[in-house]
Amino acid sequence: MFEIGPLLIQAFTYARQFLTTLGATPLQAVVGIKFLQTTLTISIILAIPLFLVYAERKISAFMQARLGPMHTGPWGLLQTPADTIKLLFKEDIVPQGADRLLHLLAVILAAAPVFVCFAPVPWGTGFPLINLDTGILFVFAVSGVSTLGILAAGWGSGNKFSMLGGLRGAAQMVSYEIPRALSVVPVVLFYSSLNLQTIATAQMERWHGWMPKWFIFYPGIGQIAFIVFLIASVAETNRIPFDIPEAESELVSGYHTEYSGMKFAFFFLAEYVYVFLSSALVTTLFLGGADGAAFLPSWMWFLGKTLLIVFLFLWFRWTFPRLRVDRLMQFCWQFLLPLALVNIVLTVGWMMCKTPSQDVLPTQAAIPSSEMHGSPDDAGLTKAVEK
Amino acid sequence: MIDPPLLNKAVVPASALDVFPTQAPEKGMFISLGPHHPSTHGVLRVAITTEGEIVTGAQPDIGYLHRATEKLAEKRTYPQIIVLTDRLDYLAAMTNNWSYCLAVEKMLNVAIPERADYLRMIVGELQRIASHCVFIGTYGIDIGAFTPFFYSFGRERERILDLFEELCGARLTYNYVRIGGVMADAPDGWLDKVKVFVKEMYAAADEYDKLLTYNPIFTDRTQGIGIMTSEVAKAWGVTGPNLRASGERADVRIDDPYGLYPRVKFDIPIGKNGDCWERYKCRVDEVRESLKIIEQALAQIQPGETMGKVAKYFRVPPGEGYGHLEAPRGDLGFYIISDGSPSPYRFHIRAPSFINLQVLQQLLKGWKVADVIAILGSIDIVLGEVDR
Amino acid sequence: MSSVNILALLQAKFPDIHPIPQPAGQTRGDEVYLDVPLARLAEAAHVLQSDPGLAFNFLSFVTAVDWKTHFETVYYLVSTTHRHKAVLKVKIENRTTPEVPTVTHVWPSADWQEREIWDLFGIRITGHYNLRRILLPDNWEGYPMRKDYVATPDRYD
Amino acid sequence: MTLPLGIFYALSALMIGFSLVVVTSRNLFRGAMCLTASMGFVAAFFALLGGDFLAASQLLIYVGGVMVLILFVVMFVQTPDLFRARQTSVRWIPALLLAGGVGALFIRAFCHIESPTELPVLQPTSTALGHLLLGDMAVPFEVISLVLLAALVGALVFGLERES
Repeated sequence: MFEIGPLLIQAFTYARQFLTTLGATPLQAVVGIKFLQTTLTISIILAIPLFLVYAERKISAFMQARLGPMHTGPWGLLQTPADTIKLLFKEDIVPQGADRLLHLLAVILAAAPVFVCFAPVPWGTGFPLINLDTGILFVFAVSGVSTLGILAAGWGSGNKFSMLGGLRGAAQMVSYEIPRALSVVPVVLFYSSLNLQTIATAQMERWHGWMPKWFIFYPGIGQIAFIVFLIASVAETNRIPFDIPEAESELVSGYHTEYSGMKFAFFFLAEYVYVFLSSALVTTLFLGGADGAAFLPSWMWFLGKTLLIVFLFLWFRWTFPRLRVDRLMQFCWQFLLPLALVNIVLTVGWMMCKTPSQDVLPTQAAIPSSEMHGSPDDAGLTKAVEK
Repeated sequence: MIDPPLLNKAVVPASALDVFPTQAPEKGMFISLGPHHPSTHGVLRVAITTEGEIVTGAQPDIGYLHRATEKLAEKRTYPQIIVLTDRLDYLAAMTNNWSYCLAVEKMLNVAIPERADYLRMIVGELQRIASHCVFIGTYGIDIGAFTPFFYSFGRERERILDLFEELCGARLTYNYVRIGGVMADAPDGWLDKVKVFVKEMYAAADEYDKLLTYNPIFTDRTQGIGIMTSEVAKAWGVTGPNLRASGERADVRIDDPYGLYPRVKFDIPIGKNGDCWERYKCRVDEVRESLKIIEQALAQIQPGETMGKVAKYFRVPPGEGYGHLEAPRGDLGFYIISDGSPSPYRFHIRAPSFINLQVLQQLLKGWKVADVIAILGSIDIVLGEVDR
Repeated sequence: MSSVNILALLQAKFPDIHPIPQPAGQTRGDEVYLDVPLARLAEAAHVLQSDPGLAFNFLSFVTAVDWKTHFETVYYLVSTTHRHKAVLKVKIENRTTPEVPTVTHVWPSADWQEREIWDLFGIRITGHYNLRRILLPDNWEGYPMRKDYVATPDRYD
Repeated sequence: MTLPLGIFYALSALMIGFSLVVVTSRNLFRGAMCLTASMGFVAAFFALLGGDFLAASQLLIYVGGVMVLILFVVMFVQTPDLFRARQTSVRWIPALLLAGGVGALFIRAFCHIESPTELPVLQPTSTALGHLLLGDMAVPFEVISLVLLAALVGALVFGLERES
């Protein structure tokens, strides 16, 4: 049906030709198109938290025998825009003892990386912004930078409680990055590529016709990797049951106590975009990305699965109490990490027995020729690397 | 480093506790929790000295809600004081009134009609359930689970308050129990509504168990934390569910029976090692016991008089009297000395929350900062009763 | 353990403790009322708690009464093992600097209640480890629960 | 003056600027932050040179891991006198001379390398790196892991020492 992916590609190719006719060199045309694609993607991503905040309030309300926002707009639909406008006009207070520059920088460091991480994520056929070869590694690298944002927020606010909250938050995020990365290693090993697009397309096949070959359906290794990645992602986004940094009851909402107005809004925006990013990763890695029956366009399949995982995140938040800090760290280092390592061993065992004859390391030729789109310089992708 | 279990076993002599930590110790940090802290259940300040994450000293600082109830009582006649007792433990006003009326009736030596006593018992147990519902909700929030609050506080307690509103017109400060009986008979159909509520409340209690009591993260946060042995509890005068959770079978309804409790059969939930989880579990089980009591009371109640022969304006013969009962938070008693005039000469309130709170000085030492909130919440205090 | 042999056990050790007769027309619970002289309070507390026959291991409450001519502190004791109760009354004659020894060494639950007596009555509790005002602000003058306390409100808004 | 060369000069100017701030700023936390920024620019240079795997791992390990831990230490050790420490050592003249000499040496060395005018064509390097590391370079790869082992043991020793 109305697949948006290919339409966009044609649109961008026409735009590039139009730019070249205007006299721009091919390189400048490509940069211009990339700029256009980025603004398009960021505008979509900015719209997501608007919806997610409303969804969280409504879902939590239904789970708690109440109605949630009903007054602003029909069924409270205009609640989030109303909140954003309110926060826009709120006075932006910087505490007296705080380091002003750092106070502002912390917000940028916490919010900006999350948008960059969306580049390699494949929304549907022919849709990823950049068909990045080091897809998943790039995402982890850039999302690591937001930990700095929390530390800077903790230190920049100048008060003892937010400093404690910042330290705890950073410690939690750094220690949960490891099981998160290790839980992805089986997927990368299995499809022998870091590129999210190849991983997604490789899961398109079917077991004897109907059963989709998503990674989660591989008995044993699939489920373990899925669970470890999901738990680590919940911890990475600082949501209950891992929200020690802003544990309201103890540290009076941790590192973003001293933020108000639009800066406070950005912290929340970053959290919700981060939740959406983690769900998108879960969908791409374990649920076959945009793979789905033909009656729905591929990007709609992708969006549907991601929102399902987002619902899981919301569901966790309103049912689980909070873990104590040391139990949380102990859970990470003594349960999640060993489980992820064991899973890697299992995957290698599975791969060995699956193709005993073929040498485990795929030869160069076996690099899947990823779909061709985007600018001319991507043409180099198909050429196998001889060195 | 103080290792918590050892310290809580032996009763630390009061003199060994630190006086008042006001400045940061040389190594650790000084945290003043409250009085505007979201989880100290009202206006209570706890000054805590910590060494890293471990609490080395704690001294609750109270008095922010002191209204000199005992001084006011000396200027009021006996019936007027009932209104004062409503505001002591504002989450359990019925049992406050009842306890005060018990004390005065003991001094007046007046007989209570049977129907009034049954109504008092039904209303007292309903109040216990409502108070425990508040505890279950707020304790969930302390540990981080937001949803149980909307079920226990938002749904169950509201229904009890509606029942009370229908009975005596008020939702918080009832002064329904009067000296010599109760204000008015239950409106017709009210007892059936209570019967319906009791049936549904059983299901709600099981729901709390599923949602919170056996939730692995909740048990991980509360089991084995804030252990209070029964010696420590008795030494510090702790009463109510906190003492029973430490394995001590102490309940005023059994030890010093009042009203018509000898006519109803119910058992006392007892804990074993007195940690936060047991204190929480005892209260959830007590809700079920109260439901049993109400059922039996509903079965036995007969129509009849609801007000004994007490003059509107009476004097109490000179002498002293002490009446007490099992309030939701512990042994609530009123010690009254009368000099024959219409108002008492001396009026002292034995407030369970005030005495239970003392144990924090010893109980908090050696646990982590994250546990302070769990332990403080498990003691379940109400500041109106602490500060009087 | 009826009140008779509690009295017998106690008077064996402290001859000067004698029961308070029940005033006419006044019903009483099963507590035994004892009048303990000020000097004897500390030892009596130890004996009441440690003596196996008495075993008063639970102090329910402590309070004070201002009888205009003298002060009086009241201790309500309960034995959880023998299930009997006792009320000690200690008369304090000296009104200018009233003093009473502390019982926190025996029953720590008296800690805050004794601080409240000091805060509201001005009766100094000798030997208390942390004798400060508990309910009133630290800079409060006067002791409100005394009968002769004149409350002068500083404003009438 | 093509676009990539322009980017290269801008990036290097920024990097030198931040590195100077690291050396001169009195505020310890601000210095650590600028060090993190310069690490980020190193990753940008790797990306410019076409090493996408290298850029990503530099960002992941240095900015996301090492710098976070350094910031941890800075936040834990808040002794005020650290903030008022003297920035310049007493014997700054010999230090300046030494720096000048080493600088001159580097500039002479760089003159011999003709700078590439335009960017190399972007190749996916991660598979090639994989083959290299586990193929020809397997032995040095293992030896480096010994260095990591030594670092771990060192950390343990320091940690345990403080505990006892």
